[in-house]
Amino acid sequence: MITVRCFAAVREILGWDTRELAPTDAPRRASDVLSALAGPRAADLPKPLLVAINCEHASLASLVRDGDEVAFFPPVSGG
Amino acid sequence: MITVRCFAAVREILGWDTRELAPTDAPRRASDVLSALAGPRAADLPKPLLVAINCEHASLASLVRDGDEVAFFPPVSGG
Amino acid sequence: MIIRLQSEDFDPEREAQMLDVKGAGARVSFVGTVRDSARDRTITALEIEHYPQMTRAELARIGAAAQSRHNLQEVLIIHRHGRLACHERIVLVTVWSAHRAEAFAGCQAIVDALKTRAPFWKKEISPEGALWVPGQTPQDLG
Amino acid sequence: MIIRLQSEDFDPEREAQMLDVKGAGARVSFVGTVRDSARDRTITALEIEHYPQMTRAELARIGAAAQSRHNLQEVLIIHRHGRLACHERIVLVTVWSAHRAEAFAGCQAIVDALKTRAPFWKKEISPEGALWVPGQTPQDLG
Repeated sequence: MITVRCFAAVREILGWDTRELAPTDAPRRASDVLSALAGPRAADLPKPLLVAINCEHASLASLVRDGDEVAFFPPVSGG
Repeated sequence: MITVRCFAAVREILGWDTRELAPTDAPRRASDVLSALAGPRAADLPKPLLVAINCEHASLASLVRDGDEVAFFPPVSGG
Repeated sequence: MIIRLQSEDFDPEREAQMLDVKGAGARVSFVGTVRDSARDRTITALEIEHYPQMTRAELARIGAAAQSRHNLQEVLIIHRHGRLACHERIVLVTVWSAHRAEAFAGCQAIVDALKTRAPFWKKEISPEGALWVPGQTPQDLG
Repeated sequence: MIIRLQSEDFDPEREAQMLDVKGAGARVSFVGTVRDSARDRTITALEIEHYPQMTRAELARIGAAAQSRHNLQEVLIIHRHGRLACHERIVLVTVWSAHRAEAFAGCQAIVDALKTRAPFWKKEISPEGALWVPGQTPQDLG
Protein backbone atom coordinates (compact mmCIF):
# COMPACT_ATOMS: atom_id res chain seq x y z
CA MET A 1 0.00 0.00 0.00
CA ILE A 2 0.95 3.62 -0.45
CA THR A 3 0.24 5.92 2.50
CA VAL A 4 -0.79 9.44 1.50
CA ARG A 5 -0.74 12.35 3.95
CA CYS A 6 -1.83 15.97 3.66
CA PHE A 7 -0.95 18.94 5.82
CA ALA A 8 -2.11 22.49 6.53
CA ALA A 9 -4.17 24.12 3.76
CA VAL A 10 -3.96 20.95 1.64
CA ARG A 11 -5.54 18.94 4.46
CA GLU A 12 -8.24 21.57 4.94
CA ILE A 13 -9.12 21.71 1.24
CA LEU A 14 -9.17 17.94 0.69
CA GLY A 15 -10.89 17.27 4.02
CA TRP A 16 -8.70 14.34 5.14
CA ASP A 17 -5.20 13.86 6.52
CA THR A 18 -4.30 10.24 5.72
CA ARG A 19 -5.39 7.80 3.01
CA GLU A 20 -4.15 4.44 1.82
CA LEU A 21 -3.84 3.72 -1.87
CA ALA A 22 -3.45 0.29 -3.46
CA PRO A 23 -0.35 0.00 -5.60
CA THR A 24 -0.69 -0.49 -9.37
CA ASP A 25 1.46 -2.47 -11.78
CA ALA A 26 2.42 0.60 -13.82
CA PRO A 27 4.82 3.03 -12.10
CA ARG A 28 3.10 6.14 -10.71
CA ARG A 29 4.38 9.61 -10.11
CA ALA A 30 3.39 11.70 -7.07
CA SER A 31 1.16 13.75 -9.39
CA ASP A 32 -0.73 10.56 -10.37
CA VAL A 33 -1.24 9.68 -6.70
CA LEU A 34 -2.62 13.16 -6.07
CA SER A 35 -5.01 12.96 -9.05
CA ALA A 36 -6.26 9.55 -7.91
CA LEU A 37 -7.20 10.89 -4.46
CA ALA A 38 -7.97 14.59 -4.94
CA GLY A 39 -10.03 14.36 -8.09
CA PRO A 40 -11.32 17.72 -9.33
CA ARG A 41 -10.33 19.40 -6.06
CA ALA A 42 -6.68 19.18 -7.13
CA ALA A 43 -7.31 22.44 -8.98
CA ASP A 44 -8.09 24.26 -5.69
CA LEU A 45 -4.84 23.26 -3.99
CA PRO A 46 -2.23 25.90 -3.14
CA LYS A 47 0.51 26.46 -5.69
CA PRO A 48 3.29 25.62 -5.54
CA LEU A 49 2.40 22.32 -3.94
CA LEU A 50 5.27 20.61 -2.16
CA VAL A 51 5.82 16.87 -2.04
CA ALA A 52 7.74 14.57 0.29
CA ILE A 53 8.36 10.87 -0.18
CA ASN A 54 9.38 8.87 2.89
CA CYS A 55 10.01 12.09 4.81
CA GLU A 56 12.36 13.60 2.21
CA HIS A 57 11.57 16.51 -0.08
CA ALA A 58 10.62 15.26 -3.55
CA SER A 59 8.62 16.62 -6.48
CA LEU A 60 5.33 15.94 -8.26
CA ALA A 61 7.35 14.09 -10.91
CA SER A 62 8.99 11.70 -8.41
CA LEU A 63 8.10 8.02 -8.72
CA VAL A 64 6.11 6.45 -5.87
CA ARG A 65 6.59 2.77 -5.02
CA ASP A 66 4.61 0.26 -3.00
CA GLY A 67 5.23 0.85 0.71
CA ASP A 68 6.09 4.53 0.26
CA GLU A 69 4.62 7.34 2.31
CA VAL A 70 3.91 10.35 0.10
CA ALA A 71 2.90 13.72 1.55
CA PHE A 72 1.45 16.87 -0.02
CA PHE A 73 1.65 20.29 1.63
CA PRO A 74 2.00 24.03 0.95
CA PRO A 75 5.36 25.83 1.19
CA VAL A 76 6.65 25.51 4.76
CA SER A 77 7.29 28.25 7.33
CA GLY A 78 9.41 26.83 10.14
CA GLY A 79 11.56 28.83 12.49
CA MET B 1 47.68 70.23 30.81
CA ILE B 2 47.54 67.26 28.48
CA THR B 3 46.90 63.87 30.08
CA VAL B 4 48.72 61.00 28.41
CA ARG B 5 47.77 57.37 29.00
CA CYS B 6 49.29 54.09 27.83
CA PHE B 7 47.78 50.63 27.76
CA ALA B 8 48.83 46.99 27.43
CA ALA B 9 52.21 46.40 25.75
CA VAL B 10 52.76 50.17 25.37
CA ARG B 11 52.36 50.62 29.14
CA GLU B 12 54.72 47.71 29.79
CA ILE B 13 57.42 49.01 27.44
CA LEU B 14 57.28 52.62 28.62
CA GLY B 15 56.93 51.64 32.28
CA TRP B 16 54.11 54.08 33.18
CA ASP B 17 50.38 54.38 32.60
CA THR B 18 49.60 58.08 33.06
CA ARG B 19 51.62 61.28 32.61
CA GLU B 20 50.77 64.95 32.50
CA LEU B 21 52.37 67.19 29.89
CA ALA B 22 52.42 70.97 29.93
CA PRO B 23 50.88 72.53 26.84
CA THR B 24 53.08 74.50 24.42
CA ASP B 25 52.23 77.54 22.32
CA ALA B 26 52.86 75.73 19.03
CA PRO B 27 50.24 73.12 18.05
CA ARG B 28 51.35 69.54 18.66
CA ARG B 29 50.39 66.33 16.99
CA ALA B 30 49.90 63.04 18.90
CA SER B 31 53.25 61.89 17.47
CA ASP B 32 54.96 64.94 19.06
CA VAL B 33 53.39 64.13 22.44
CA LEU B 34 54.66 60.57 22.17
CA SER B 35 58.19 61.68 21.27
CA ALA B 36 58.25 64.12 24.19
CA LEU B 37 57.41 61.36 26.70
CA ALA B 38 58.76 58.15 25.21
CA GLY B 39 62.12 59.38 24.03
CA PRO B 40 64.28 56.71 22.38
CA ARG B 41 61.94 53.96 23.60
CA ALA B 42 59.39 55.08 21.01
CA ALA B 43 61.29 52.82 18.59
CA ASP B 44 60.46 49.72 20.69
CA LEU B 45 56.71 50.30 20.66
CA PRO B 46 54.36 47.90 18.84
CA LYS B 47 53.44 48.79 15.29
CA PRO B 48 50.90 49.85 14.31
CA LEU B 49 50.43 52.05 17.34
CA LEU B 50 46.86 53.21 17.89
CA VAL B 51 45.89 56.61 19.25
CA ALA B 52 42.77 57.94 20.95
CA ILE B 53 42.04 61.56 21.82
CA ASN B 54 39.34 62.21 24.41
CA CYS B 55 38.19 58.58 24.18
CA GLU B 56 37.74 58.58 20.40
CA HIS B 57 39.95 56.83 17.89
CA ALA B 58 42.42 59.28 16.30
CA SER B 59 45.79 59.02 14.58
CA LEU B 60 49.42 59.98 15.24
CA ALA B 61 48.85 62.99 12.98
CA SER B 62 45.87 64.28 14.99
CA LEU B 63 46.33 67.64 16.76
CA VAL B 64 46.35 67.62 20.58
CA ARG B 65 45.05 70.64 22.50
CA ASP B 66 45.37 71.82 26.09
CA GLY B 67 42.97 69.80 28.27
CA ASP B 68 42.94 66.78 25.95
CA GLU B 69 43.48 63.22 27.08
CA VAL B 70 45.60 61.34 24.56
CA ALA B 71 46.11 57.58 24.76
CA PHE B 72 48.54 55.20 23.03
CA PHE B 73 47.92 51.47 22.72
CA PRO B 74 48.43 48.43 20.48
CA PRO B 75 45.68 47.13 18.17
CA VAL B 76 42.72 46.09 20.31
CA SER B 77 41.17 42.65 20.77
CA GLY B 78 37.76 43.02 22.35
CA GLY B 79 34.95 40.50 22.20
CA MET C 1 23.65 17.36 17.99
CA ILE C 2 20.39 17.71 19.88
CA ILE C 3 17.06 18.07 18.04
CA ARG C 4 13.89 18.51 20.07
CA LEU C 5 10.25 18.97 19.03
CA GLN C 6 7.89 19.85 21.83
CA SER C 7 4.76 21.79 22.71
CA GLU C 8 6.20 23.13 26.01
CA ASP C 9 8.33 26.26 26.43
CA PHE C 10 12.10 26.02 27.06
CA ASP C 11 14.81 28.06 28.78
CA PRO C 12 17.44 28.87 26.11
CA GLU C 13 20.35 29.25 28.54
CA ARG C 14 19.51 26.14 30.55
CA GLU C 15 19.28 24.04 27.38
CA ALA C 16 22.63 25.36 26.16
CA GLN C 17 24.28 24.72 29.53
CA MET C 18 23.04 21.13 29.55
CA LEU C 19 25.08 20.42 26.43
CA ASP C 20 28.14 21.59 28.37
CA VAL C 21 30.29 22.40 25.34
CA LYS C 22 33.80 23.33 26.45
CA GLY C 23 36.42 25.38 24.72
CA ALA C 24 34.30 26.41 21.74
CA GLY C 25 35.15 30.12 21.97
CA ALA C 26 32.03 31.32 20.16
CA ARG C 27 28.37 30.53 20.69
CA VAL C 28 25.59 32.06 18.60
CA SER C 29 21.90 31.65 19.43
CA PHE C 30 18.74 32.54 17.60
CA VAL C 31 15.42 32.73 19.43
CA GLY C 32 12.28 33.28 17.36
CA THR C 33 9.14 34.48 19.14
CA VAL C 34 5.51 34.99 18.13
CA ARG C 35 5.07 38.58 16.98
CA ASP C 36 2.09 40.61 18.14
CA SER C 37 1.31 41.88 14.66
CA ALA C 38 1.90 40.78 11.08
CA ARG C 39 0.55 41.86 7.71
CA ASP C 40 -1.20 44.79 9.45
CA ARG C 41 -3.21 42.49 11.69
CA THR C 42 -3.06 42.04 15.47
CA ILE C 43 -1.89 38.52 16.26
CA THR C 44 -3.21 36.88 19.43
CA ALA C 45 -1.81 33.39 18.88
CA LEU C 46 -0.02 31.13 16.44
CA GLU C 47 -1.01 27.55 15.68
CA ILE C 48 1.92 25.49 14.46
CA GLU C 49 1.20 22.26 12.59
CA HIS C 50 4.00 19.93 11.57
CA TYR C 51 4.77 16.54 10.05
CA PRO C 52 6.43 14.85 13.03
CA GLN C 53 8.48 12.07 11.41
CA MET C 54 9.66 14.29 8.57
CA THR C 55 10.34 17.27 10.83
CA ARG C 56 12.67 15.21 12.95
CA ALA C 57 14.49 13.81 9.91
CA GLU C 58 14.69 17.18 8.14
CA LEU C 59 15.99 19.04 11.22
CA ALA C 60 18.66 16.37 11.62
CA ARG C 61 19.68 16.80 7.95
CA ILE C 62 19.71 20.61 8.27
CA GLY C 63 21.76 20.47 11.48
CA ALA C 64 24.26 17.95 10.10
CA ALA C 65 24.75 19.92 6.88
CA ALA C 66 25.48 23.14 8.80
CA GLN C 67 27.71 21.33 11.27
CA SER C 68 30.02 19.98 8.61
CA ARG C 69 29.90 22.97 6.27
CA HIS C 70 30.52 25.61 8.96
CA ASN C 71 32.78 23.55 11.21
CA LEU C 72 30.45 23.64 14.21
CA GLN C 73 31.40 21.79 17.38
CA GLU C 74 27.82 21.34 18.51
CA VAL C 75 24.28 22.14 17.34
CA LEU C 76 21.07 22.46 19.38
CA ILE C 77 17.66 22.93 17.74
CA ILE C 78 14.41 23.12 19.72
CA HIS C 79 11.18 23.84 17.83
CA ARG C 80 7.76 24.09 19.39
CA HIS C 81 4.41 23.11 17.85
CA GLY C 82 0.78 23.52 18.84
CA ARG C 83 -0.88 26.76 19.94
CA LEU C 84 1.44 29.56 21.14
CA ALA C 85 0.35 32.93 22.51
CA CYS C 86 1.93 36.12 21.20
CA HIS C 87 5.47 36.84 22.53
CA GLU C 88 6.01 33.14 23.31
CA ARG C 89 9.21 31.47 22.13
CA ILE C 90 8.86 29.33 19.00
CA VAL C 91 12.35 28.12 18.21
CA LEU C 92 15.89 28.02 19.54
CA VAL C 93 18.97 27.39 17.40
CA THR C 94 22.29 27.45 19.23
CA VAL C 95 25.63 26.55 17.68
CA TRP C 96 29.16 26.41 19.03
CA SER C 97 32.35 26.92 17.08
CA ALA C 98 35.98 27.87 17.64
CA HIS C 99 35.50 31.10 15.70
CA ARG C 100 32.77 33.70 15.60
CA ALA C 101 32.39 33.93 11.82
CA GLU C 102 31.64 30.20 11.55
CA ALA C 103 29.22 30.34 14.47
CA PHE C 104 27.26 33.22 12.91
CA ALA C 105 27.21 31.62 9.46
CA GLY C 106 26.24 28.20 10.82
CA CYS C 107 23.42 29.50 13.00
CA GLN C 108 22.02 31.64 10.20
CA ALA C 109 22.22 28.75 7.71
CA ILE C 110 20.13 26.58 10.04
CA VAL C 111 17.53 29.30 10.65
CA ASP C 112 17.29 30.00 6.91
CA ALA C 113 16.85 26.29 6.19
CA LEU C 114 14.09 26.01 8.82
CA LYS C 115 12.13 28.63 6.88
CA THR C 116 12.30 26.85 3.56
CA ARG C 117 12.75 23.13 4.31
CA ALA C 118 11.35 22.17 7.73
CA PRO C 119 7.73 20.95 7.46
CA PHE C 120 6.03 23.40 9.80
CA TRP C 121 2.96 25.48 8.90
CA LYS C 122 1.80 28.45 10.91
CA LYS C 123 -1.71 29.78 11.24
CA GLU C 124 -1.97 33.30 12.63
CA ILE C 125 -4.97 33.78 14.91
CA SER C 126 -6.26 37.34 15.04
CA PRO C 127 -9.57 38.98 16.04
CA GLU C 128 -10.40 39.19 12.31
CA GLY C 129 -9.95 35.44 11.84
CA ALA C 130 -7.27 32.81 11.18
CA LEU C 131 -4.83 32.97 8.27
CA TRP C 132 -2.11 30.59 7.11
CA VAL C 133 1.32 32.27 6.99
CA PRO C 134 2.52 32.10 3.37
CA GLY C 135 5.54 29.81 3.24
CA GLN C 136 8.70 30.37 1.27
CA THR C 137 9.35 28.38 -1.85
CA PRO C 138 12.96 27.42 -2.28
CA GLN C 139 14.29 26.50 -5.71
CA ASP C 140 16.23 23.45 -4.66
CA LEU C 141 13.79 21.21 -2.80
CA GLY C 142 13.50 17.58 -3.80
CA MET D 1 20.47 50.08 24.79
CA ILE D 2 22.30 48.58 27.75
CA ILE D 3 26.11 48.60 27.94
CA ARG D 4 27.80 46.97 30.92
CA LEU D 5 31.47 46.54 31.85
CA GLN D 6 32.13 44.28 34.79
CA SER D 7 34.55 41.77 36.25
CA GLU D 8 31.79 39.38 37.44
CA ASP D 9 30.16 36.66 35.36
CA PHE D 10 26.62 37.08 33.98
CA ASP D 11 23.66 34.85 33.02
CA PRO D 12 22.92 35.56 29.33
CA GLU D 13 19.26 34.58 29.49
CA ARG D 14 18.53 36.45 32.70
CA GLU D 15 20.12 39.63 31.33
CA ALA D 16 18.08 39.35 28.13
CA GLN D 17 14.85 38.72 30.06
CA MET D 18 15.45 41.80 32.21
CA LEU D 19 15.25 43.98 29.11
CA ASP D 20 11.79 42.49 28.51
CA VAL D 21 11.65 43.28 24.78
CA LYS D 22 8.22 42.41 23.40
CA GLY D 23 7.15 41.61 19.88
CA ALA D 24 10.62 41.65 18.34
CA GLY D 25 10.23 38.32 16.53
CA ALA D 26 13.96 37.61 16.30
CA ARG D 27 16.69 37.65 18.92
CA VAL D 28 20.31 36.79 18.15
CA SER D 29 22.96 36.37 20.86
CA PHE D 30 26.69 35.95 20.75
CA VAL D 31 28.58 34.61 23.77
CA GLY D 32 32.37 34.58 23.62
CA THR D 33 34.25 32.37 26.06
CA VAL D 34 37.90 31.86 26.98
CA ARG D 35 39.31 29.06 24.84
CA ASP D 36 41.48 26.37 26.40
CA SER D 37 44.09 26.57 23.69
CA ALA D 38 45.31 29.14 21.16
CA ARG D 39 48.34 29.37 18.90
CA ASP D 40 49.27 25.79 19.88
CA ARG D 41 49.54 26.70 23.56
CA THR D 42 47.38 25.54 26.49
CA ILE D 43 45.57 28.53 27.95
CA THR D 44 44.82 28.54 31.67
CA ALA D 45 43.49 32.08 31.98
CA LEU D 46 42.99 35.35 30.18
CA GLU D 47 43.79 38.79 31.60
CA ILE D 48 41.69 41.51 30.02
CA GLU D 49 42.87 45.10 30.34
CA HIS D 50 40.74 47.98 29.09
CA TYR D 51 40.47 51.76 28.97
CA PRO D 52 37.30 52.25 31.03
CA GLN D 53 36.08 55.70 29.93
CA MET D 54 36.82 55.03 26.28
CA THR D 55 35.44 51.48 26.38
CA ARG D 56 32.11 52.73 27.62
CA ALA D 57 31.98 55.48 24.97
CA GLU D 58 33.13 53.22 22.15
CA LEU D 59 30.67 50.41 23.00
CA ALA D 60 27.86 52.99 23.03
CA ARG D 61 28.97 54.23 19.58
CA ILE D 62 29.24 50.68 18.22
CA GLY D 63 25.82 49.73 19.62
CA ALA D 64 24.10 52.88 18.34
CA ALA D 65 25.61 52.51 14.85
CA ALA D 66 24.39 48.89 14.57
CA GLN D 67 21.00 49.77 16.02
CA SER D 68 20.26 52.39 13.40
CA ARG D 69 21.94 50.63 10.48
CA HIS D 70 20.33 47.23 11.07
CA ASN D 71 17.00 48.43 12.44
CA LEU D 72 17.44 46.81 15.84
CA GLN D 73 14.76 47.28 18.48
CA GLU D 74 17.17 46.78 21.36
CA VAL D 75 20.86 46.10 22.00
CA LEU D 76 22.56 44.57 25.05
CA ILE D 77 26.36 44.41 25.40
CA ILE D 78 28.10 43.01 28.48
CA HIS D 79 31.90 42.76 28.44
CA ARG D 80 34.02 41.46 31.28
CA HIS D 81 37.53 42.56 32.26
CA GLY D 82 40.14 41.31 34.72
CA ARG D 83 41.36 37.73 35.05
CA LEU D 84 39.13 35.01 33.60
CA ALA D 85 39.75 31.26 33.78
CA CYS D 86 39.47 29.15 30.66
CA HIS D 87 35.88 28.39 29.54
CA GLU D 88 34.58 31.46 31.38
CA ARG D 89 32.27 33.85 29.51
CA ILE D 90 33.93 37.03 28.24
CA VAL D 91 31.24 38.88 26.35
CA LEU D 92 27.53 38.85 25.55
CA VAL D 93 25.98 40.69 22.62
CA THR D 94 22.22 40.28 22.24
CA VAL D 95 20.08 42.15 19.73
CA TRP D 96 16.36 42.14 18.98
CA SER D 97 14.74 42.88 15.65
CA ALA D 98 11.50 42.27 13.80
CA HIS D 99 13.31 40.10 11.24
CA ARG D 100 15.99 37.46 11.51
CA ALA D 101 18.30 38.77 8.78
CA GLU D 102 18.62 42.15 10.52
CA ALA D 103 19.15 40.51 13.89
CA PHE D 104 21.99 38.32 12.55
CA ALA D 105 23.62 41.20 10.65
CA GLY D 106 23.32 43.59 13.60
CA CYS D 107 24.74 41.16 16.15
CA GLN D 108 27.65 40.22 13.88
CA ALA D 109 28.40 43.89 13.12
CA ILE D 110 28.70 44.62 16.84
CA VAL D 111 30.91 41.58 17.51
CA ASP D 112 33.15 42.48 14.56
CA ALA D 113 33.44 46.08 15.78
CA LEU D 114 34.37 44.90 19.28
CA LYS D 115 37.35 43.08 17.75
CA THR D 116 38.71 46.09 15.93
CA ARG D 117 37.48 49.20 17.80
CA ALA D 118 36.79 48.47 21.49
CA PRO D 119 39.84 49.21 23.65
CA PHE D 120 40.37 45.84 25.28
CA TRP D 121 43.67 43.95 25.32
CA LYS D 122 43.98 40.29 26.19
CA LYS D 123 46.94 38.51 27.71
CA GLU D 124 46.87 34.73 27.44
CA ILE D 125 48.28 32.99 30.48
CA SER D 126 49.75 29.57 29.79
CA PRO D 127 52.22 27.26 31.57
CA GLU D 128 54.87 28.52 29.12
CA GLY D 129 54.28 32.15 30.09
CA ALA D 130 52.06 35.12 29.29
CA LEU D 131 51.50 36.48 25.78
CA TRP D 132 49.52 39.45 24.49
CA VAL D 133 46.89 38.40 21.94
CA PRO D 134 47.73 40.21 18.68
CA GLY D 135 44.97 42.71 17.97
CA GLN D 136 43.38 43.42 14.62
CA THR D 137 44.18 46.60 12.79
CA PRO D 138 41.25 48.08 10.97
CA GLN D 139 41.82 50.50 8.12
CA ASP D 140 39.25 53.06 9.16
CA LEU D 141 40.06 53.99 12.74
CA GLY D 142 40.40 57.62 13.68
